[in-house]
Amino acid sequence: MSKIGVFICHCGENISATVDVEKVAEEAAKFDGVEFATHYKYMCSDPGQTLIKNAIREKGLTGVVVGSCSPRMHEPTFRKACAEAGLNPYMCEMANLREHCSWVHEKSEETTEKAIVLIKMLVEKVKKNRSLNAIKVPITKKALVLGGGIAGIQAALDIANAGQQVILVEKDPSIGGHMSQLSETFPTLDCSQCILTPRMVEVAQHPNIKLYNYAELEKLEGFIGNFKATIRLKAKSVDYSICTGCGLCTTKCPSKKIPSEFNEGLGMRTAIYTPFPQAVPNKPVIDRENCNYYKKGVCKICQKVCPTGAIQYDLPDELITEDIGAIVIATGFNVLKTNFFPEYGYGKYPDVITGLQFERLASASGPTLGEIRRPSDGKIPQKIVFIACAGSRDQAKGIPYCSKICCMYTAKHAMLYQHKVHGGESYVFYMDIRAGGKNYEEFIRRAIEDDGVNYVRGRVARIYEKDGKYIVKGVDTLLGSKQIEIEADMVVLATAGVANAGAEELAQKMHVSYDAYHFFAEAHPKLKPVETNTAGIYLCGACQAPKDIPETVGMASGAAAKVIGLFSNDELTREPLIAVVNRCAPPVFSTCVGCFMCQTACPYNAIEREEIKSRNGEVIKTIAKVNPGLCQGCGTCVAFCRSKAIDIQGYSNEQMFAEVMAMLN
Amino acid sequence: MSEFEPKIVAFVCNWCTYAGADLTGTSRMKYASNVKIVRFPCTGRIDFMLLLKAFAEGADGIIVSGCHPNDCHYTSGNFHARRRWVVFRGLLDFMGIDVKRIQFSWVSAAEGAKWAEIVNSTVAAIRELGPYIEYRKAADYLAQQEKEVFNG
Amino acid sequence: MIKLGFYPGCSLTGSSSDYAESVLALAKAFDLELTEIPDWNCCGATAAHNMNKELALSLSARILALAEKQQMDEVVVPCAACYNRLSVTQYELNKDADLKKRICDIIGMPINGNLHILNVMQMIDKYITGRLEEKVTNPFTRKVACYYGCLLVRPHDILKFDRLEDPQSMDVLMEKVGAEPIDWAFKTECCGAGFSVSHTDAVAKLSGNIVKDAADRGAEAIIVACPMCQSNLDMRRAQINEYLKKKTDIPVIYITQAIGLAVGLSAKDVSLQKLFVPATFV
Amino acid sequence: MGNKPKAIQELQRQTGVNVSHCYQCGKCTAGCELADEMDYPPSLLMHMLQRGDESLMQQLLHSKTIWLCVSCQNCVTRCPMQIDIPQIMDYLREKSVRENKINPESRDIVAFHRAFLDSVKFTGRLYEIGLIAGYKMRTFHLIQDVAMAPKMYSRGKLPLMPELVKNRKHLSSIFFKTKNPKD
Repeated sequence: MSKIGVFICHCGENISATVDVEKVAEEAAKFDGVEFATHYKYMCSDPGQTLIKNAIREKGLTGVVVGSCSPRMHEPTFRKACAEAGLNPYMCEMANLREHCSWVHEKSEETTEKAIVLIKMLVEKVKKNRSLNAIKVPITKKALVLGGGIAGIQAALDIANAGQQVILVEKDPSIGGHMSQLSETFPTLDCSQCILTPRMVEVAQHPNIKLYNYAELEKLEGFIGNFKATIRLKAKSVDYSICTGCGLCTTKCPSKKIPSEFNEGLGMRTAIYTPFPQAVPNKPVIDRENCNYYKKGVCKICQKVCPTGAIQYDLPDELITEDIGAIVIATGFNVLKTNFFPEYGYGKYPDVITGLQFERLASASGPTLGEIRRPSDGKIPQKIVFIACAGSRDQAKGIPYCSKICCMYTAKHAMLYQHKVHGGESYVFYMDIRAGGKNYEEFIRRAIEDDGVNYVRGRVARIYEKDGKYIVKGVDTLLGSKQIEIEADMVVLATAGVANAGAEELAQKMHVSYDAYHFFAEAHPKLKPVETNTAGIYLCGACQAPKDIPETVGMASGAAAKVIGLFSNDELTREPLIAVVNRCAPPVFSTCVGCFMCQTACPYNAIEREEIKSRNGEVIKTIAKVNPGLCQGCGTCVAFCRSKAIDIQGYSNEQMFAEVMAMLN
Repeated sequence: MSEFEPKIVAFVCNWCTYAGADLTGTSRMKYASNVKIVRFPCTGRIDFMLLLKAFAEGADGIIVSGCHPNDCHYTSGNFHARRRWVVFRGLLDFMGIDVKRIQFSWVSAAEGAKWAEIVNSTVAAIRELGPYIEYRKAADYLAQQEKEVFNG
Repeated sequence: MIKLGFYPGCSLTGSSSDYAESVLALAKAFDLELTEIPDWNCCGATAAHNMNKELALSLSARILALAEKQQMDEVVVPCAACYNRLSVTQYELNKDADLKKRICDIIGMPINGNLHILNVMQMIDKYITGRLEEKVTNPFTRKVACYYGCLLVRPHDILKFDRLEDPQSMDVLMEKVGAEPIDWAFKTECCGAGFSVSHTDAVAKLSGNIVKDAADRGAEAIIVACPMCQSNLDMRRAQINEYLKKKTDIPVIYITQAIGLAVGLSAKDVSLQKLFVPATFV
Repeated sequence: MGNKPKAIQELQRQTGVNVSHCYQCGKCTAGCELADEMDYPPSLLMHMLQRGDESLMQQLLHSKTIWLCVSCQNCVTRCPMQIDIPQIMDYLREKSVRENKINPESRDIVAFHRAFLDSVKFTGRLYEIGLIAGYKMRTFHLIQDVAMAPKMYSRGKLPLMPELVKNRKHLSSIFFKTKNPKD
């Protein structure tokens, strides 16, 4: 026989102002199985909790219903109090008398009546509750960091410096990411490579970091503390254990006309290549799509010139698996470069380029050694136009959001241009200048005031070429929407920051959510910015949304701190609100008939097959079994089960039916 | 008819609609007190037999609500619920149950106002439709039949 | 013989009779039979939708209804303005059932709204392209500037024809008959359209910019598929030259005329003599 | 839509355009072929509507802008917010006619539209000589383009007799049913 205690909270006056709490307690006391019912001003306060604990001990309660605020607020509080008094915490339920009753209804008899029903529902539910024990899982103390840009580098270094093992996976031949492509960085104009490359080297040399370049995540299984990652090591055609990185092969390779990704197509590279001189690791890979040998079966020049015999053409892709405990996603972003701007002639006119291409032009290590020259004819542009919000804040192009970094880097570009081309004229077409950040506004002002960049508030309608000049048709909205036309030598589009091409697929592989633009979604926009909805997987950098370097680095350290925190324990405690398949005595064993509909419904691959065998090893029956480590407790399988063999603890069929029946009778 | 106060059961998921209804409370928006919420971990958990049970036990209307598509805390539970709803709706038609008695909707944790609106509009709609007795009648009749069969 | 519906529109019976004649000549050369929608009326053009939206929709709706009554499935509409008005009307009526009912009541005729409205490029593309190259006897070996104007490509959501900026359909067809289409900047800029009479200065300026760019880039002819564009660029050449302060003599030829010539029709067959600015190279 | 002025609510109801969507980037004006002749370029017009001020609305109804717009659709095509400005122009023109607020300098344009519609009303199709005659009667631009007529006539581009729709009753009933009170 149940002995339920009901505790009604006034919540100051929050509940008692509209609900007659005394009456609720009085009525609750009359319910079948209720041993004790009372009310108190603040049930969550120390005396309130003591009241509950004493009642549990004195009356020998088998279940507790607290009628107070939302369980999303104080369920842990009251469950803990129950546990302290020796009652299994999962025998405690909360009725939401505040958010779902007193705050949303006027003071009336109906409101009190509703409160009574809410209590009754939970009393009936708690009668069907069972004692449950928290699940303990061990933790593999090794982190996987995906992406070797500045976000991944920072996260990997922070975790490794805390003494934990890190595997860093980078899809390109070198780590460094977009930051390695940048010329100077705002708002200080220090050289990007100068501050980044020491970090890259540190990664390569760190005893706690294992770096896989030219590799991608193939598959992810498991759950927090116990992931199993399959990583595809793409065939490099170079044996790194022998290669010394001398670079002779790259100078002799006859395929020299491949647009360099690192130089955003403004320079060329060979088929066997390291993306840039400061690459880490500084060893080449063969780009099989462009290599003569792979295309035509003849060449092998690199093999002939290699002094150590490191070139091996028949190395296949390799798949390795690693046990890991936590993952940091730092896969970064890309800039819009497709044929997105027909009105601006991007892709058609060689001197209409993206901001990232301009970075390469301005970079000392770039194709022009830092001189601003037109890609078409190498001339120095005397008049240059920068267009902000190219794609960003443009619903028509499917990108309604602000890319955040463009205002700053456009100011930087204009400034660099003015520094490098004396007497040059620069125009920035903008809609708003968004310069929130330390020393950012001052930086913009410097571009305008000291370097004489012409800021024009308005958008450009179209660009066309005429006699070697680009006619930019814009508007100055501050001059009463006056049309202006500029004959420019070069146009730079601050194209929108967008998610990487494979972001959606990667998210699905890892079961993390993503937004409409394929950026990965954080668990809470304010309070859980580095967590994902999947426990044990964290986020940092521009894979979550476009962001600048300081913010990326801050976020990366945040994600690293979460990983380090997780690894500071040997075991992990999880709520036991998971699905279970019933078992009973032979010859039935379970009402499960082995249809495995549950398996198709489960989003976490938590349903396994279990064979029930006779003493001599014959399989009598195959039934479903829930892996308690993987199950997240959504209960979708329960609704799918035809034979009602699978049920979820804490929200069992019995409990839910009891609640509904109590409400309606 | 103005005397009629419908009984409405709301089956909601813990992560979106339950939290959304919490927000309605914290924002102090008022709505009709006819609706009572049953909390589920996910709309994917909601066994639609529960809906029939609720009608059998005297509910006049039902609300089912969870996370918006793509926002499911469990990635895909709400899609299962939606598919189930499509099939179930056909079944209701077949059984002669008025589909209008069930309101299926998405309410996120940020949509406190939408929750109030859904509750109020559902209450108004069900009030319009009147008390739901057909199902109980049918259930009674079936029970009666069953008895006769067994008794002989 | 393939039979298609045909809506010439008012201009083609008057100031742009050369367009009509060349369309019909070309169709005939490729065994297409174009049947006029019986008792068709004016689509209302710019005037109607500028002054009275309901009237604009009703006038176009009557044409759609008449075509449907004849059980026409596809209607060729060479005039870009008419093509635009008819397409937009059908789209708006299909989008809004109440509006459709209201307009149907006004015209007293039912409308299904599933007519295929083809402009000239679409007609050529669908029924002629396949046989085009083999039939070219007299390649149109000229540098041409293909001019699309506004009404063929905009609004894109409704017309769904070609691409918005830098469209290609005419260029592709002209290339097939031996011409060399140039890349130029005014393919879809407006010629001044309906201001031909009422605001001639604007037409001189807008059309002038178009003619100038084409001429500057060495085009020997401007190819068009819209009677308004043609009349503004051609018949208003005096005013254009005055605006440009320069005598330009680049002819403005309908695409049907150019293709007609290429497949061996005579200048007379395609009414080339009706141009104000003569195509001296033919 | 709740707290917007009545006139703007009405505009939104008729055209489906929510003027608040405009964030004043000016791309419409930048690409407008006639913006430099307009008293209020398109982006300024949008801002005036956003302000919702009655006197600004009156200025627009009296403006040249609405009659200078050729509906070439460049603005909406390139608008990052896909705001259908030509629809707004149509709406304002119709309202301007209805309320008798046509800008005196735009009378030629309106006269042309009226002459056009008259021609269609009487013959069912556009009769160009009739159109020009009607236009000249309305504007007294009697000698405009007289030089062109013989050239057109000699090229067979100016038929002297109108083409007539047979069912002219049907046409006039359409005109009657859609009649604008001020027309």
